Amino acid sequence: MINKTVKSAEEAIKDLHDGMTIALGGFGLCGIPENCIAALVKKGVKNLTCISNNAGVDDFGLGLLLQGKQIKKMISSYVGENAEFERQMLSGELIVDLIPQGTLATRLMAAGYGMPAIFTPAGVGTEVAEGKEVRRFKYNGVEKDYLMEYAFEPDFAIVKAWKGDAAGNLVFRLTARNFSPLVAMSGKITVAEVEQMVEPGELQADQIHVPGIYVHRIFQGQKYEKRIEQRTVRKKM
Amino acid sequence: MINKTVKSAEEAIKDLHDGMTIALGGFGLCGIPENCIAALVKKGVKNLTCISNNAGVDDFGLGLLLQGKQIKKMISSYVGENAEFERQMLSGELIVDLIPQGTLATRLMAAGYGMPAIFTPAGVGTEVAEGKEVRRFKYNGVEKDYLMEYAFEPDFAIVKAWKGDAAGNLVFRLTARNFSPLVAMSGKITVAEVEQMVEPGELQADQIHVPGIYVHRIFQGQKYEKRIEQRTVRKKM
Amino acid sequence: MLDKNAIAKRIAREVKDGMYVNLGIGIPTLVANYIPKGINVELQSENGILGMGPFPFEGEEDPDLINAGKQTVTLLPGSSIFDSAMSFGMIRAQKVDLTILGAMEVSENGDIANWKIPGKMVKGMGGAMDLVASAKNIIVAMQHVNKAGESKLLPKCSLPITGLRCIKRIVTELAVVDVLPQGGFKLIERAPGVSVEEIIKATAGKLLVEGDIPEMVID
Amino acid sequence: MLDKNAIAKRIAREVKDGMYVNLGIGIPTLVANYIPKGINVELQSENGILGMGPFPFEGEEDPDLINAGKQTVTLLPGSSIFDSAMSFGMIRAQKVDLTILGAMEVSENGDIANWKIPGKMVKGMGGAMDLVASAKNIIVAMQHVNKAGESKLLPKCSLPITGLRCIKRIVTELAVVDVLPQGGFKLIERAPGVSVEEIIKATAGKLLVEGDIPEMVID
Repeated sequence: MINKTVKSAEEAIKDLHDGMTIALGGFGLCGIPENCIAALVKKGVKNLTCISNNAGVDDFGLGLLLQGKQIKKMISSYVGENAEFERQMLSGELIVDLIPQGTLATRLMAAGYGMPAIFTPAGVGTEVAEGKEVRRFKYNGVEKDYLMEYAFEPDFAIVKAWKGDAAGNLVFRLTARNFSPLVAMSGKITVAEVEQMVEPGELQADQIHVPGIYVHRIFQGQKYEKRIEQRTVRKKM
Repeated sequence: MINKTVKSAEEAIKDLHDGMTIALGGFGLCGIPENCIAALVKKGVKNLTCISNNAGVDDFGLGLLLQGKQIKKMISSYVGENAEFERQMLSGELIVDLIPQGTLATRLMAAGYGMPAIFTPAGVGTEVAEGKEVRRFKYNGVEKDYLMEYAFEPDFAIVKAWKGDAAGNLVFRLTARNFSPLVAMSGKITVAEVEQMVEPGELQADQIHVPGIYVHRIFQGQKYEKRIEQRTVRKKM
Repeated sequence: MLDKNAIAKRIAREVKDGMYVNLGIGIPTLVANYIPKGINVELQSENGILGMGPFPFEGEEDPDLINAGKQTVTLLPGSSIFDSAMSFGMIRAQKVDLTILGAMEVSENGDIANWKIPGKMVKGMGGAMDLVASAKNIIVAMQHVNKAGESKLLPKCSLPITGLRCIKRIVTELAVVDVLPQGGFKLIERAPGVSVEEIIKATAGKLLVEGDIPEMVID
Repeated sequence: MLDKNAIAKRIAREVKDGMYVNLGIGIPTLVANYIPKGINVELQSENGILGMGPFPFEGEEDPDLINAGKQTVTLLPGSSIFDSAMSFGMIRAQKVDLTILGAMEVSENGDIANWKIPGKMVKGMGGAMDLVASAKNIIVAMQHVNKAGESKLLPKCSLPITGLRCIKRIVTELAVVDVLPQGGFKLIERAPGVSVEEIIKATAGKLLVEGDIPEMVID
């Protein structure tokens, strides 16, 4: 077994430098790598390009990096929950590349699957298509146009998993999975923080979401707030 | 929940007709849909195009369909274990399209992921590339040529899973997974036979390999021989 | 004139047995509450759920279990969880039968705009561009006119579009309106108490009105 | 002159700590037996295993656990199982560091032929075309000459090729030979007791011999 464990978030991102492109897992505040984000804030690394479906909220998640103006450019599909984000974007301080959510997911997967480009119909005929190659295919009995979109190849990929082992194998819990396996597969260097580090062999081999070959560094996170963004409940009747 | 259960293999393939294209899961004899293959033999359906990594052995797996001359064309990556196959191929009775194993897997996945085409470097410069579009991409720092390969869209997809439920959710055991999830996602009609049918809710939602939305018909197989092709062991010392 | 819940109720009648349905944020989310008993459907949430259940009881919220609107939800028996690539894979592969989503504008050839107001609001398209580019059947739930009193059913979208020629049906507080394959809206049903004239007045795009227009059946 | 096990032993010395390695059928499979203690590697099998272990003890074979050669195998702690698309995904993405496979012919520019003899043998390429098209580092394990006594290290492959310009190193019963980036073979090591002349004689392609050629260290 190849051992991927590191001691801390700080060690895991020690060679993450200014100006790098990083992809981060999570959907909204669900499944975000809280400990690595804290370490990025502490490290004060700047001019980052962040690939992440969302941009956190003002005081949590990627919002913390936005507050410190550490992000130069965001590549996301939905950023509606963050006032500071909107301010920086409208003022031009922050470059924002909004792309369809499925395109974001598939471009990350493409990196991990060694596919330099993929085709999707999302965004055809919209401003998302500007400057992109359009190709007509027949699929499922229908002929239509597809955009060619390129794989993301971030310098660092950072995810939070539920369980992991020293081999780098990852398991995600419920919808905290979201983009994280795709992000994990995309990194030139992939860092995983886990809620629970378990012994190699404890995870069932055929129930692993991300095989350790994709993960370069793994550590157990110190603590998790796991904040809920929209607490919606029903009353017991 | 949408209930996908059918009573038997016979019912599951009742509208599988002569001349159709079917994809089948399995690698060698591992994870093959034994009950559906038996039903295909019994039904005597002819002129099939079969997409399957291998072609079984003479007296088991797809070999049984070859014996009955039910297969017109095989699309496979490796067929070395089957003398009857070799005979039919060399005599020209059987059309054989040999394609790289990764290309086979990815073309099946492409169907389930709504991607009409994918790019792979496998086969560039070989006879596999004949007539295919070649494109140059930079990926992982290296510029090289890729072939554009199209999604498979079989009429039927047939797999065997370890466990399944009425919603059509599937879980595979160990390397009996192989091509099966990809096959399952590719079918216009997907049939799954399972070793164990369990109650909806028994399978952990975040440990399902194929979500039921991809599966149209599911049933519990009557019996499984699970033949081993190469029994290799070491002696206890 | 319908309130939000009544719009959702009317749309729920479009949901048929055996359908996989994706519900957008806002009115579409309410549709889940009105799907008739005996109709078996599974709700897909594009962050990675099939078989999504209702909101959890108080105290049973799980931060690891949310829908695409970031709301805490539950799972029903037979549900499954997957990553975002597979989620949009099944959407692109047209395994999801029906998509219901909100809109800012719909044009008479079925274009939809719902993700951006230049210089003002830029929340992003989320999964909407993927959904409208792939779904076989898309129903828009929205108000017929905006807050300024201007029609949202237009000859041509004025806002940046989300998808081309994709909307089949629109349900508003005033009417059910179809988009004809050759272009143009067609009035299908009136909301209770709303006249055809009111609907024509509130519709800026070309609206075909043929014969008697029935009143919506909601319950 | 080396036997199969000695060829495997010599190749095992190319395996470095921290490598993910894919072993083909035949001699490459034997390499697993000779990886030095203290070197941590994980074996990938393209049917969907990382962390493959040795053959099972008698009576412990599991029909659901085989390698790409269809042999019953075991799993080591920290292993994982995945589907064939992910397996070739990680191969294409160059996560697998080293591929060791057999060949019928290798040409002096690094082309390999190992899947077809027209009109005679057509077993198929299996995963070989994928592996050779993507792997960063490929070592061929084969006999220097075929059964008819003809060299398998050729100016140009005569059989249908599996991949272009991909082979970096060849280990045979006679020698370790590299393929130079600019084309041409280069003799690196001799098998114990084998002379440079014998190797030159057995090599049909252009073979660069520079200086003293050391004897292989095998143990």
